[in-house]
Amino acid sequence: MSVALQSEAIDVAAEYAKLVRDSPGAAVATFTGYVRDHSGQQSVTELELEHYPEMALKVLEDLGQSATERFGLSGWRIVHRFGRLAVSETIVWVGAVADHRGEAISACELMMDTLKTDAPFWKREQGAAGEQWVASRDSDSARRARWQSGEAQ
Amino acid sequence: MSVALQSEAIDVAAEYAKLVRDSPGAAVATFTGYVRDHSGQQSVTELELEHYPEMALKVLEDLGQSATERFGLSGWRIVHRFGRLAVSETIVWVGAVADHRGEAISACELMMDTLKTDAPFWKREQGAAGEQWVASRDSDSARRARWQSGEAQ
Amino acid sequence: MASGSVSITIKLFSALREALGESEFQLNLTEVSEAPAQIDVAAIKKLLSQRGAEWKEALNQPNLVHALNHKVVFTDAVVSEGDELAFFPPMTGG
Amino acid sequence: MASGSVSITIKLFSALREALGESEFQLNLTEVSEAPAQIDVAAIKKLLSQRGAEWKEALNQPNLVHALNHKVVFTDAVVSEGDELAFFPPMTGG
Repeated sequence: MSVALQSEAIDVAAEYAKLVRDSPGAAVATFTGYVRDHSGQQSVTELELEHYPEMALKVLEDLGQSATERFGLSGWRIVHRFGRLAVSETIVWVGAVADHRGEAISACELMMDTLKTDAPFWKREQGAAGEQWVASRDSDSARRARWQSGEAQ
Repeated sequence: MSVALQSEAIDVAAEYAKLVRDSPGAAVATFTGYVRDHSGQQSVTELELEHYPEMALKVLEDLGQSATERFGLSGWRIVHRFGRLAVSETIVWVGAVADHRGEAISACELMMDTLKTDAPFWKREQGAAGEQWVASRDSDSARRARWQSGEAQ
Repeated sequence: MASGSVSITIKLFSALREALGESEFQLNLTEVSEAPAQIDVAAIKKLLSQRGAEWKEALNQPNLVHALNHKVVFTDAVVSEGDELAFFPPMTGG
Repeated sequence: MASGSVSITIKLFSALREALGESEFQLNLTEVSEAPAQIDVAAIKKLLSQRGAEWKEALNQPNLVHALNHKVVFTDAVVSEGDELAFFPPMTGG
Protein backbone atom coordinates (compact mmCIF):
# COMPACT_ATOMS: atom_id res chain seq x y z
CA MET A 1 0.00 0.00 0.00
CA SER A 2 2.77 2.40 -0.80
CA VAL A 3 4.72 4.33 -3.38
CA ALA A 4 8.47 4.75 -3.71
CA LEU A 5 10.24 7.27 -5.95
CA GLN A 6 13.92 6.47 -6.12
CA SER A 7 17.05 7.06 -8.16
CA GLU A 8 18.60 3.66 -7.38
CA ALA A 9 17.77 0.48 -9.32
CA ILE A 10 14.65 -1.41 -8.25
CA ASP A 11 15.34 -4.62 -6.31
CA VAL A 12 12.49 -6.65 -7.80
CA ALA A 13 13.03 -9.66 -5.52
CA ALA A 14 13.03 -7.50 -2.38
CA GLU A 15 9.95 -5.56 -3.51
CA TYR A 16 8.07 -8.79 -4.23
CA ALA A 17 9.06 -10.37 -0.92
CA LYS A 18 7.98 -7.28 1.03
CA LEU A 19 4.65 -7.02 -0.82
CA VAL A 20 3.60 -10.61 -0.11
CA ARG A 21 4.91 -10.50 3.47
CA ASP A 22 2.94 -7.31 4.25
CA SER A 23 -0.18 -8.33 2.30
CA PRO A 24 -0.53 -12.09 1.83
CA GLY A 25 -3.19 -13.13 -0.70
CA ALA A 26 -4.06 -15.86 -3.17
CA ALA A 27 -3.22 -13.91 -6.33
CA VAL A 28 -0.21 -11.68 -6.94
CA ALA A 29 0.47 -9.93 -10.26
CA THR A 30 3.52 -7.82 -11.01
CA PHE A 31 4.87 -5.76 -13.86
CA THR A 32 8.42 -4.52 -14.37
CA GLY A 33 9.48 -2.02 -17.03
CA TYR A 34 13.09 -1.82 -18.27
CA VAL A 35 14.92 0.80 -20.36
CA ARG A 36 14.80 -0.12 -24.07
CA ASP A 37 17.91 0.12 -26.23
CA HIS A 38 15.84 1.71 -28.98
CA SER A 39 13.04 4.21 -29.48
CA GLY A 40 11.37 3.81 -32.83
CA GLN A 41 14.29 3.63 -35.28
CA GLN A 42 16.70 5.45 -32.94
CA SER A 43 19.20 3.65 -30.75
CA VAL A 44 19.17 4.74 -27.11
CA THR A 45 22.23 4.64 -24.85
CA GLU A 46 20.86 6.39 -21.78
CA LEU A 47 17.62 7.72 -20.41
CA GLU A 48 17.05 10.62 -18.06
CA LEU A 49 13.81 10.74 -16.12
CA GLU A 50 12.74 14.14 -14.86
CA HIS A 51 9.89 14.17 -12.35
CA TYR A 52 7.70 16.43 -10.23
CA PRO A 53 8.19 14.74 -6.86
CA GLU A 54 5.24 15.97 -4.77
CA MET A 55 2.74 15.51 -7.58
CA ALA A 56 4.17 12.12 -8.62
CA LEU A 57 3.74 10.86 -5.08
CA LYS A 58 0.16 12.12 -4.88
CA VAL A 59 -0.85 10.77 -8.31
CA LEU A 60 0.63 7.32 -7.64
CA GLU A 61 -0.88 7.09 -4.16
CA ASP A 62 -4.29 8.05 -5.54
CA LEU A 63 -3.80 5.44 -8.28
CA GLY A 64 -3.08 2.67 -5.79
CA GLN A 65 -6.14 3.70 -3.77
CA SER A 66 -8.39 3.75 -6.80
CA ALA A 67 -7.11 0.34 -7.99
CA THR A 68 -7.79 -0.97 -4.47
CA GLU A 69 -11.36 0.29 -4.52
CA ARG A 70 -12.01 -0.93 -8.05
CA PHE A 71 -10.48 -4.41 -7.69
CA GLY A 72 -10.64 -5.09 -3.95
CA LEU A 73 -6.89 -5.36 -3.56
CA SER A 74 -5.43 -6.45 -0.24
CA GLY A 75 -2.08 -4.95 -1.16
CA TRP A 76 -0.28 -2.92 -3.82
CA ARG A 77 3.05 -1.24 -4.40
CA ILE A 78 4.34 1.18 -7.04
CA VAL A 79 8.06 1.94 -7.41
CA HIS A 80 9.20 4.49 -10.02
CA ARG A 81 12.70 5.67 -10.70
CA PHE A 82 14.00 9.12 -11.64
CA GLY A 83 17.39 10.44 -12.74
CA ARG A 84 19.87 8.84 -15.13
CA LEU A 85 19.16 5.25 -16.22
CA ALA A 86 21.27 2.98 -18.40
CA VAL A 87 19.83 0.65 -21.04
CA SER A 88 18.29 -2.53 -19.54
CA GLU A 89 17.90 -0.99 -16.10
CA THR A 90 14.56 -1.11 -14.27
CA ILE A 91 12.29 1.95 -14.62
CA VAL A 92 9.09 0.95 -12.89
CA TRP A 93 7.66 -1.90 -10.82
CA VAL A 94 4.05 -2.42 -9.80
CA GLY A 95 2.59 -5.25 -7.75
CA ALA A 96 -1.02 -6.06 -6.80
CA VAL A 97 -2.39 -8.64 -4.36
CA ALA A 98 -6.00 -9.84 -4.53
CA ASP A 99 -8.08 -12.89 -3.76
CA HIS A 100 -8.48 -13.82 -7.44
CA ARG A 101 -6.21 -13.60 -10.45
CA GLY A 102 -8.48 -11.42 -12.61
CA GLU A 103 -8.47 -8.62 -10.06
CA ALA A 104 -4.71 -8.76 -9.44
CA ILE A 105 -3.82 -8.77 -13.14
CA SER A 106 -6.32 -6.05 -14.08
CA ALA A 107 -5.13 -3.85 -11.20
CA CYS A 108 -1.57 -4.18 -12.43
CA GLU A 109 -2.61 -3.23 -15.94
CA LEU A 110 -4.74 -0.29 -14.73
CA MET A 111 -1.86 1.01 -12.62
CA MET A 112 0.60 0.81 -15.53
CA ASP A 113 -1.79 2.31 -18.10
CA THR A 114 -2.74 5.21 -15.83
CA LEU A 115 0.79 5.84 -14.59
CA LYS A 116 2.05 6.25 -18.18
CA THR A 117 -0.26 9.16 -18.92
CA ASP A 118 -1.01 10.65 -15.49
CA ALA A 119 2.17 10.51 -13.41
CA PRO A 120 4.47 13.53 -13.87
CA PHE A 121 7.61 11.93 -15.30
CA TRP A 122 9.31 12.95 -18.53
CA LYS A 123 11.80 10.83 -20.42
CA ARG A 124 14.79 12.33 -22.20
CA GLU A 125 16.67 9.89 -24.39
CA GLN A 126 20.32 10.04 -25.29
CA GLY A 127 21.40 8.17 -28.39
CA ALA A 128 23.44 8.32 -31.58
CA ALA A 129 21.28 11.24 -32.76
CA GLY A 130 21.85 13.32 -29.60
CA GLU A 131 19.42 14.04 -26.79
CA GLN A 132 15.67 14.48 -27.11
CA TRP A 133 12.52 14.52 -25.03
CA VAL A 134 10.30 11.51 -25.65
CA ALA A 135 6.94 12.43 -27.19
CA SER A 136 3.81 11.05 -25.57
CA ARG A 137 2.16 8.27 -27.50
CA ASP A 138 -1.44 8.19 -28.71
CA SER A 139 -1.51 4.44 -27.95
CA ASP A 140 -0.86 5.21 -24.28
CA SER A 141 -3.75 7.67 -24.16
CA ALA A 142 -5.96 5.11 -25.88
CA ARG A 143 -5.05 2.40 -23.35
CA ARG A 144 -5.73 4.85 -20.52
CA ALA A 145 -9.13 5.78 -21.95
CA ARG A 146 -10.29 2.14 -21.95
CA TRP A 147 -10.43 2.19 -18.16
CA GLN A 148 -12.74 5.19 -18.14
CA SER A 149 -15.07 3.92 -20.86
CA GLY A 150 -15.45 0.58 -19.08
CA GLU A 151 -14.01 -1.27 -22.09
CA ALA A 152 -11.24 -2.68 -19.92
CA GLN A 153 -12.15 -4.37 -16.65
CA MET B 1 10.68 -20.67 -22.75
CA SER B 2 10.11 -23.61 -20.45
CA VAL B 3 7.81 -25.47 -18.11
CA ALA B 4 8.56 -26.95 -14.69
CA LEU B 5 6.34 -29.36 -12.77
CA GLN B 6 7.60 -29.73 -9.24
CA SER B 7 6.57 -30.82 -5.75
CA GLU B 8 8.79 -28.30 -3.94
CA ALA B 9 7.78 -24.68 -3.27
CA ILE B 10 8.35 -22.18 -6.09
CA ASP B 11 11.28 -19.83 -5.57
CA VAL B 12 9.67 -16.75 -7.12
CA ALA B 13 12.81 -14.60 -6.89
CA ALA B 14 14.96 -17.25 -8.55
CA GLU B 15 12.38 -17.88 -11.29
CA TYR B 16 12.14 -14.15 -12.02
CA ALA B 17 15.90 -13.68 -12.08
CA LYS B 18 16.36 -16.61 -14.45
CA LEU B 19 13.58 -15.45 -16.79
CA VAL B 20 14.98 -11.94 -17.25
CA ARG B 21 18.56 -13.19 -17.49
CA ASP B 22 17.67 -15.71 -20.23
CA SER B 23 15.25 -13.39 -22.05
CA PRO B 24 15.87 -9.70 -21.40
CA GLY B 25 13.07 -7.41 -22.58
CA ALA B 26 11.43 -4.07 -21.84
CA ALA B 27 8.25 -5.47 -20.26
CA VAL B 28 7.96 -8.35 -17.80
CA ALA B 29 4.67 -9.48 -16.27
CA THR B 30 4.31 -12.23 -13.68
CA PHE B 31 1.55 -13.95 -11.79
CA THR B 32 1.84 -16.09 -8.66
CA GLY B 33 -0.99 -18.18 -7.21
CA TYR B 34 -1.04 -19.20 -3.55
CA VAL B 35 -3.14 -21.76 -1.63
CA ARG B 36 -6.22 -20.09 -0.10
CA ASP B 37 -7.27 -20.80 3.47
CA HIS B 38 -10.87 -21.05 2.34
CA SER B 39 -12.97 -22.40 -0.51
CA GLY B 40 -16.37 -20.78 -0.63
CA GLN B 41 -17.61 -21.01 2.97
CA GLN B 42 -15.31 -23.93 3.87
CA SER B 43 -11.99 -23.50 5.63
CA VAL B 44 -9.08 -25.29 3.98
CA THR B 45 -6.06 -26.61 5.87
CA GLU B 46 -4.27 -28.47 3.09
CA LEU B 47 -4.47 -28.99 -0.65
CA GLU B 48 -3.43 -32.01 -2.66
CA LEU B 49 -2.75 -31.54 -6.35
CA GLU B 50 -3.00 -34.63 -8.51
CA HIS B 51 -1.65 -34.31 -12.05
CA TYR B 52 -1.14 -36.19 -15.32
CA PRO B 53 2.56 -35.46 -15.82
CA GLU B 54 3.13 -36.15 -19.54
CA MET B 55 -0.04 -34.36 -20.60
CA ALA B 56 0.51 -31.42 -18.21
CA LEU B 57 3.95 -30.88 -19.69
CA LYS B 58 2.62 -30.98 -23.25
CA VAL B 59 -0.37 -28.70 -22.54
CA LEU B 60 1.76 -26.09 -20.74
CA GLU B 61 4.49 -26.14 -23.41
CA ASP B 62 1.86 -25.69 -26.13
CA LEU B 63 0.36 -22.85 -24.08
CA GLY B 64 3.69 -21.02 -23.81
CA GLN B 65 4.20 -21.46 -27.55
CA SER B 66 0.76 -20.17 -28.42
CA ALA B 67 1.16 -17.15 -26.10
CA THR B 68 4.50 -16.47 -27.80
CA GLU B 69 2.92 -16.52 -31.25
CA ARG B 70 -0.06 -14.44 -30.21
CA PHE B 71 1.82 -11.77 -28.24
CA GLY B 72 5.33 -11.88 -29.71
CA LEU B 73 6.95 -12.87 -26.42
CA SER B 74 10.73 -12.99 -26.17
CA GLY B 75 10.51 -15.24 -23.12
CA TRP B 76 8.05 -17.11 -20.92
CA ARG B 77 8.07 -19.58 -18.04
CA ILE B 78 5.37 -21.65 -16.37
CA VAL B 79 5.97 -23.44 -13.05
CA HIS B 80 3.22 -25.60 -11.54
CA ARG B 81 3.34 -27.64 -8.38
CA PHE B 82 1.84 -31.03 -7.58
CA GLY B 83 1.53 -33.06 -4.38
CA ARG B 84 0.65 -31.84 -0.89
CA LEU B 85 0.53 -28.07 -0.34
CA ALA B 86 -0.06 -26.17 2.87
CA VAL B 87 -2.16 -22.99 3.08
CA SER B 88 -0.32 -19.88 1.77
CA GLU B 89 2.18 -21.92 -0.23
CA THR B 90 2.81 -21.17 -3.92
CA ILE B 91 0.82 -23.24 -6.45
CA VAL B 92 1.69 -21.68 -9.79
CA TRP B 93 3.97 -19.04 -11.27
CA VAL B 94 3.91 -17.64 -14.80
CA GLY B 95 6.15 -15.00 -16.31
CA ALA B 96 6.11 -13.35 -19.75
CA VAL B 97 8.66 -11.03 -21.39
CA ALA B 98 7.74 -8.77 -24.32
CA ASP B 99 8.71 -5.45 -25.84
CA HIS B 100 5.56 -3.71 -24.58
CA ARG B 101 3.51 -3.98 -21.42
CA GLY B 102 0.18 -4.83 -23.08
CA GLU B 103 1.62 -7.99 -24.64
CA ALA B 104 3.40 -9.15 -21.48
CA ILE B 105 0.37 -8.63 -19.23
CA SER B 106 -2.10 -10.18 -21.69
CA ALA B 107 0.19 -13.19 -22.20
CA CYS B 108 0.30 -13.73 -18.45
CA GLU B 109 -3.45 -13.56 -18.22
CA LEU B 110 -3.94 -15.88 -21.22
CA MET B 111 -1.55 -18.42 -19.73
CA MET B 112 -3.33 -18.38 -16.36
CA ASP B 113 -6.85 -18.49 -17.81
CA THR B 114 -5.99 -21.36 -20.16
CA LEU B 115 -3.97 -23.29 -17.60
CA LYS B 116 -6.92 -23.30 -15.18
CA THR B 117 -9.22 -25.13 -17.57
CA ASP B 118 -6.84 -27.02 -19.89
CA ALA B 119 -3.92 -28.30 -17.81
CA PRO B 120 -4.52 -31.72 -16.20
CA PHE B 121 -4.33 -30.90 -12.49
CA TRP B 122 -7.00 -31.67 -9.93
CA LYS B 123 -7.26 -30.08 -6.51
CA ARG B 124 -8.39 -32.01 -3.46
CA GLU B 125 -9.01 -29.88 -0.40
CA GLN B 126 -8.72 -30.93 3.19
CA GLY B 127 -10.57 -28.89 5.78
CA ALA B 128 -12.87 -28.97 8.78
CA ALA B 129 -15.49 -30.77 6.67
CA GLY B 130 -13.11 -33.54 5.55
CA GLU B 131 -11.57 -34.05 2.12
CA GLN B 132 -13.19 -33.24 -1.20
CA TRP B 133 -12.31 -32.74 -4.85
CA VAL B 134 -12.63 -29.15 -5.98
CA ALA B 135 -15.36 -28.64 -8.59
CA SER B 136 -14.48 -26.76 -11.75
CA ARG B 137 -15.86 -23.23 -11.89
CA ASP B 138 -18.05 -21.80 -14.62
CA SER B 139 -16.26 -18.47 -14.19
CA ASP B 140 -12.99 -20.14 -15.20
CA SER B 141 -14.54 -21.56 -18.36
CA ALA B 142 -16.00 -18.14 -19.15
CA ARG B 143 -12.61 -16.44 -18.75
CA ARG B 144 -11.03 -19.11 -20.94
CA ALA B 145 -13.67 -18.62 -23.65
CA ARG B 146 -12.94 -14.87 -23.95
CA TRP B 147 -9.57 -15.68 -25.55
CA GLN B 148 -11.22 -17.76 -28.26
CA SER B 149 -13.99 -15.28 -29.04
CA GLY B 150 -11.47 -12.45 -29.35
CA GLU B 151 -13.16 -10.55 -26.52
CA ALA B 152 -9.88 -10.55 -24.56
CA GLN B 153 -6.74 -9.40 -26.29
CA MET C 1 0.26 -60.17 -30.60
CA ALA C 2 -2.26 -61.55 -33.14
CA SER C 3 -2.70 -59.67 -36.41
CA GLY C 4 -5.48 -57.06 -36.14
CA SER C 5 -5.38 -56.87 -32.35
CA VAL C 6 -5.05 -53.44 -30.78
CA SER C 7 -3.75 -52.78 -27.27
CA ILE C 8 -4.05 -49.36 -25.65
CA THR C 9 -3.26 -47.88 -22.25
CA ILE C 10 -6.14 -46.51 -20.18
CA LYS C 11 -5.47 -43.91 -17.48
CA LEU C 12 -7.90 -42.59 -14.89
CA PHE C 13 -7.42 -39.50 -12.74
CA SER C 14 -8.90 -37.68 -9.76
CA ALA C 15 -12.44 -38.64 -8.67
CA LEU C 16 -12.64 -41.17 -11.52
CA ARG C 17 -9.50 -42.99 -10.42
CA GLU C 18 -10.79 -42.98 -6.86
CA ALA C 19 -14.29 -44.21 -7.71
CA LEU C 20 -13.02 -47.03 -9.94
CA GLY C 21 -9.99 -48.02 -7.88
CA GLU C 22 -7.64 -48.12 -10.88
CA SER C 23 -5.22 -45.57 -12.24
CA GLU C 24 -3.74 -47.32 -15.28
CA PHE C 25 -4.21 -50.58 -17.19
CA GLN C 26 -3.81 -52.13 -20.63
CA LEU C 27 -6.91 -52.80 -22.71
CA ASN C 28 -6.83 -55.36 -25.54
CA LEU C 29 -9.31 -54.35 -28.19
CA THR C 30 -9.67 -57.75 -29.84
CA GLU C 31 -12.59 -57.95 -27.40
CA VAL C 32 -14.41 -55.30 -29.43
CA SER C 33 -16.57 -56.40 -32.33
CA GLU C 34 -15.89 -53.49 -34.74
CA ALA C 35 -12.96 -53.53 -37.16
CA PRO C 36 -9.87 -51.92 -35.47
CA ALA C 37 -9.78 -48.88 -37.76
CA GLN C 38 -13.19 -47.83 -36.50
CA ILE C 39 -12.69 -48.13 -32.75
CA ASP C 40 -13.32 -44.68 -31.32
CA VAL C 41 -13.44 -43.26 -27.81
CA ALA C 42 -17.20 -43.84 -27.64
CA ALA C 43 -16.62 -47.55 -28.33
CA ILE C 44 -14.03 -47.75 -25.54
CA LYS C 45 -16.43 -46.06 -23.13
CA LYS C 46 -19.14 -48.57 -24.07
CA LEU C 47 -16.72 -51.46 -23.59
CA LEU C 48 -15.51 -50.25 -20.19
CA SER C 49 -19.08 -49.50 -19.07
CA GLN C 50 -19.73 -53.25 -19.21
CA ARG C 51 -17.36 -53.68 -16.29
CA GLY C 52 -20.09 -52.78 -13.82
CA ALA C 53 -22.52 -50.12 -12.61
CA GLU C 54 -19.85 -47.86 -11.11
CA TRP C 55 -17.90 -47.87 -14.42
CA LYS C 56 -21.06 -47.11 -16.39
CA GLU C 57 -21.90 -44.23 -14.10
CA ALA C 58 -18.36 -42.80 -13.95
CA LEU C 59 -17.77 -42.93 -17.71
CA ASN C 60 -21.13 -41.45 -18.62
CA GLN C 61 -21.13 -38.35 -16.45
CA PRO C 62 -21.86 -35.34 -18.66
CA ASN C 63 -18.65 -33.41 -17.98
CA LEU C 64 -16.22 -36.33 -18.47
CA VAL C 65 -13.03 -35.32 -20.31
CA HIS C 66 -11.18 -37.73 -22.64
CA ALA C 67 -7.56 -37.19 -23.67
CA LEU C 68 -6.00 -39.29 -26.41
CA ASN C 69 -2.21 -39.22 -26.36
CA HIS C 70 -2.24 -36.16 -24.06
CA LYS C 71 -4.70 -34.14 -26.09
CA VAL C 72 -8.37 -33.55 -25.24
CA VAL C 73 -10.62 -35.15 -27.89
CA PHE C 74 -14.28 -35.73 -28.64
CA THR C 75 -15.77 -39.25 -28.44
CA ASP C 76 -15.42 -39.74 -32.20
CA ALA C 77 -11.59 -39.78 -32.04
CA VAL C 78 -10.25 -43.09 -33.39
CA VAL C 79 -7.83 -45.05 -31.21
CA SER C 80 -4.88 -47.04 -32.56
CA GLU C 81 -2.38 -49.60 -31.32
CA GLY C 82 -0.20 -48.17 -28.55
CA ASP C 83 -2.39 -45.15 -27.84
CA GLU C 84 -2.86 -43.75 -24.36
CA LEU C 85 -6.46 -42.84 -23.53
CA ALA C 86 -7.22 -40.99 -20.29
CA PHE C 87 -10.53 -40.22 -18.59
CA PHE C 88 -10.94 -37.55 -15.93
CA PRO C 89 -13.24 -34.82 -14.53
CA PRO C 90 -12.83 -31.15 -15.55
CA MET C 91 -9.40 -29.83 -14.62
CA THR C 92 -8.96 -27.58 -11.59
CA GLY C 93 -5.30 -26.54 -11.56
CA GLY C 94 -3.71 -23.13 -11.23
CA MET D 1 1.93 41.32 1.86
CA ALA D 2 -0.71 43.91 0.97
CA SER D 3 -4.37 43.04 1.53
CA GLY D 4 -5.90 41.49 -1.62
CA SER D 5 -2.53 40.53 -3.09
CA VAL D 6 -2.07 36.88 -4.11
CA SER D 7 1.26 35.17 -4.46
CA ILE D 8 1.57 31.74 -6.06
CA THR D 9 4.42 29.41 -6.98
CA ILE D 10 4.93 28.59 -10.66
CA LYS D 11 6.77 25.41 -11.64
CA LEU D 12 7.91 24.39 -15.11
CA PHE D 13 9.05 20.93 -16.16
CA SER D 14 10.71 19.08 -19.03
CA ALA D 15 10.87 20.82 -22.42
CA LEU D 16 9.03 23.83 -20.97
CA ARG D 17 11.56 24.30 -18.19
CA GLU D 18 14.33 23.93 -20.73
CA ALA D 19 12.85 26.36 -23.28
CA LEU D 20 12.11 29.04 -20.68
CA GLY D 21 15.24 28.59 -18.56
CA GLU D 22 13.33 28.59 -15.26
CA SER D 23 12.08 25.77 -13.10
CA GLU D 24 10.36 27.56 -10.22
CA PHE D 25 9.49 31.13 -9.22
CA GLN D 26 7.01 33.18 -7.20
CA LEU D 27 4.37 35.18 -9.04
CA ASN D 28 2.64 38.11 -7.34
CA LEU D 29 -0.83 38.50 -8.75
CA THR D 30 -1.38 42.11 -7.74
CA GLU D 31 -0.07 42.67 -11.26
CA VAL D 32 -3.28 41.19 -12.65
CA SER D 33 -6.26 43.46 -13.23
CA GLU D 34 -9.08 41.03 -12.30
CA ALA D 35 -10.28 40.69 -8.72
CA PRO D 36 -8.28 37.93 -6.97
CA ALA D 37 -11.23 35.55 -6.61
CA GLN D 38 -11.52 35.36 -10.39
CA ILE D 39 -7.92 34.74 -11.33
CA ASP D 40 -7.88 31.45 -13.15
CA VAL D 41 -5.20 29.42 -14.95
CA ALA D 42 -6.07 31.10 -18.25
CA ALA D 43 -5.34 34.51 -16.69
CA ILE D 44 -1.98 33.31 -15.40
CA LYS D 45 -1.10 31.98 -18.86
CA LYS D 46 -2.03 35.33 -20.38
CA LEU D 47 0.05 37.17 -17.79
CA LEU D 48 3.13 34.96 -18.27
CA SER D 49 2.79 35.13 -22.06
CA GLN D 50 3.59 38.84 -21.79
CA ARG D 51 7.11 37.89 -20.71
CA GLY D 52 8.17 37.36 -24.32
CA ALA D 53 7.68 35.42 -27.54
CA GLU D 54 9.16 32.18 -26.18
CA TRP D 55 6.80 32.31 -23.17
CA LYS D 56 3.83 32.96 -25.39
CA GLU D 57 4.73 30.06 -27.63
CA ALA D 58 5.53 27.62 -24.82
CA LEU D 59 2.38 28.35 -22.80
CA ASN D 60 0.05 28.21 -25.78
CA GLN D 61 1.05 24.88 -27.26
CA PRO D 62 -2.09 22.78 -27.70
CA ASN D 63 -1.04 19.85 -25.49
CA LEU D 64 0.17 21.89 -22.51
CA VAL D 65 -0.79 20.36 -19.15
CA HIS D 66 -1.56 22.50 -16.06
CA ALA D 67 -1.50 21.11 -12.55
CA LEU D 68 -2.81 23.16 -9.63
CA ASN D 69 -1.62 21.90 -6.26
CA HIS D 70 -0.50 18.61 -7.83
CA LYS D 71 -3.72 17.90 -9.68
CA VAL D 72 -4.28 18.31 -13.42
CA VAL D 73 -6.88 21.04 -14.08
CA PHE D 74 -8.53 22.89 -16.95
CA THR D 75 -7.74 26.54 -17.64
CA ASP D 76 -10.86 27.70 -15.74
CA ALA D 77 -9.48 26.52 -12.39
CA VAL D 78 -9.27 29.46 -9.96
CA VAL D 79 -5.94 30.07 -8.21
CA SER D 80 -5.61 31.31 -4.63
CA GLU D 81 -2.92 32.62 -2.31
CA GLY D 82 -0.18 30.05 -1.74
CA ASP D 83 -1.17 27.76 -4.62
CA GLU D 84 1.37 25.88 -6.67
CA LEU D 85 0.70 25.97 -10.42
CA ALA D 86 2.79 23.82 -12.74
CA PHE D 87 3.04 23.78 -16.54
CA PHE D 88 4.48 20.87 -18.50
CA PRO D 89 4.16 18.77 -21.67
CA PRO D 90 2.26 15.44 -21.69
CA MET D 91 3.78 12.96 -19.26
CA THR D 92 5.93 10.09 -20.49
CA GLY D 93 6.79 7.99 -17.45
CA GLY D 94 6.55 4.25 -16.88
